[in-house]
Amino acid sequence: MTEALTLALVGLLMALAVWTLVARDTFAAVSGFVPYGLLLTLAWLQLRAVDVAMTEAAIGAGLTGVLLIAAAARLRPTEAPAWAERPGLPTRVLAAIVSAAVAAGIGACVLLLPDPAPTLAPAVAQNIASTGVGNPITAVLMSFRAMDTLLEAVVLLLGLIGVWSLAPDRAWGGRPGPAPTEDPNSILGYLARVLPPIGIVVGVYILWVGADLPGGKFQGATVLAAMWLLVMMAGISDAPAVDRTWVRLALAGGPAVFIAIGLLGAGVAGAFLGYPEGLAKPLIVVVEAALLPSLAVTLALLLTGPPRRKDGDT
Amino acid sequence: MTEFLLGASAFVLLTVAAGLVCILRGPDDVDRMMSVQLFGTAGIAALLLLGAAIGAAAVVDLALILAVLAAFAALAFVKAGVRPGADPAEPEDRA
Amino acid sequence: MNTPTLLGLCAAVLVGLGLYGLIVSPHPLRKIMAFNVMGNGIFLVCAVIARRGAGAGMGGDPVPQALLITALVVAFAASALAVALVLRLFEETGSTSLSAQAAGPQPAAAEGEV
Amino acid sequence: MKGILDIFTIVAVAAGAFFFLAGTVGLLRFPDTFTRLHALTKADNLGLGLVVIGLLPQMDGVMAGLKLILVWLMVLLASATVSQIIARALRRGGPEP
Repeated sequence: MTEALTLALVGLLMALAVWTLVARDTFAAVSGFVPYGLLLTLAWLQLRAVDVAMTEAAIGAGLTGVLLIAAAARLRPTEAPAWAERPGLPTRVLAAIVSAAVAAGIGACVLLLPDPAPTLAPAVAQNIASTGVGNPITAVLMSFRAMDTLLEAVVLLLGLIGVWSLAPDRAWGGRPGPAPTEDPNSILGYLARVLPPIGIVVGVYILWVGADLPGGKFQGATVLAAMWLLVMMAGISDAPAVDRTWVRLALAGGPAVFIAIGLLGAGVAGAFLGYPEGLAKPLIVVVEAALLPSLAVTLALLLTGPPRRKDGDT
Repeated sequence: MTEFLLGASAFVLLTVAAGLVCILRGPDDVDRMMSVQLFGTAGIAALLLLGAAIGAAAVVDLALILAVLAAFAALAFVKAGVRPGADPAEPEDRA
Repeated sequence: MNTPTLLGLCAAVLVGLGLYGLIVSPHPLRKIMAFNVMGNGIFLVCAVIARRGAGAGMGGDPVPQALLITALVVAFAASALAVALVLRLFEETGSTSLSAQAAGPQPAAAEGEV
Repeated sequence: MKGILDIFTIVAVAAGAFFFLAGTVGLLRFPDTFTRLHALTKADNLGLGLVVIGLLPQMDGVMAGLKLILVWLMVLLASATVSQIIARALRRGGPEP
């Protein structure tokens, strides 16, 4: 039965991937992309990667869909001219041959993977006690490979700076997105008042259980970001101007705490991002708690895009 | 029991996905959106069934994330100006 | 054929499909979507490798799984940046054409500020 | 006891799966968007609800069961809101309710 479910997943994943590529209307293609993310979530679960499934559920099925939907709506007038530029048949055939060759190469690699598979699971199991956390993924993210996680937080921040730097001069330092037009007392406003309290509890809970069970700061932060976006979509609160001090502090706070604790480790434990004996768990909790709001604000502002208006603009 | 839960998961997934694939081709954006919404619910059901079958207790938390975000994509569609019968050449300026 | 192998082969096909779409799609937004499909395929290969490394009471090797989480988040940030670039190109020129000589119709709705 | 609970799970989950089938058939066969909306909410409310009720005996612990019910309630909230918004968008042009 497990194979039947996998086969169903594989078939549907391929069908939706083809659909997102061949659909003539970009909106139609994007409507395929949201369920595609949900199918991937199931695929991660089938591969017993529950933490990854949670991240995919929050980001792939949630935020990416919203990002693409909004962009597709803005870019609708450009679709017809783009279709006219479709490459000719020889290019397409050549591209198909190259792509098929690449796919065949990867497929061959998958079939020829070494047996028994190399694994670091026993090494993680041996050393996890030193971190004090129970979830091996969190132990890897926050202790064994903490540098990757720090760099990732910084990359997100750099991505946001990249997005902001696309602002027109006139709107520099202003508020992202169009001014809210939605009536705050509509049905959407109702949802945006009822759901966020629950969503915030869920987000913090996901961070909290992440110490011992699947979950963690990225998944929790994405849920929090989505709740904030919902409030903005409903017109209850406007997006903040990006030059506000609290925005800057919220963005930089998490990575700054992470780096500070890393430097502390360099002094006390003899290695950058090393944790002193016995203090690993509390320090990991502090870093995760500091990263949660920073990641949430970064993800939400990445989605709202570059500043487009100053206060006082019409 | 495990076999039944896996079978039920595959059944729910395939049923709703078959509908999805049919409707994605259709001309109307609203129908596409409703089909995506239905698939979101069915995906949560399939996920819960699969999680119960493989004994992954954390799948409830995973479903919780999906449930919190369940309305998100559909709301983005409406905000982006998907209107029934709206002329695609006239995009709403509210993306 | 077992579940990891099946999903691994699916991943290979997804990479191929994504690559094809990336080359052939003329619209930059579709290229971003194709790139995401390709990225998902690569992530899926990593997850298959992680699953094969199951042991020590874990369902998969936790190191590649942890790196996959960072990969997913970074892929989202990259997509957001790419989408912002395309939207800015559209506001600036009224077209999203990537070819040098093409000049799309002037936009009616775009608020281009030069 | 275990056997009775397992039978309960099988019956409830099968009924839930049936409602998902019904929702899909409705979405494909009903003539206009309002009736299709009607089909959609059957699957959301009853399909997922029955699956959740069926899985309750399989959960370990009261907490997991409560979270499972919370999942259903939040999907209900989401689908109710989305249905309202779709219906209002459809009515646009006519008098606003």
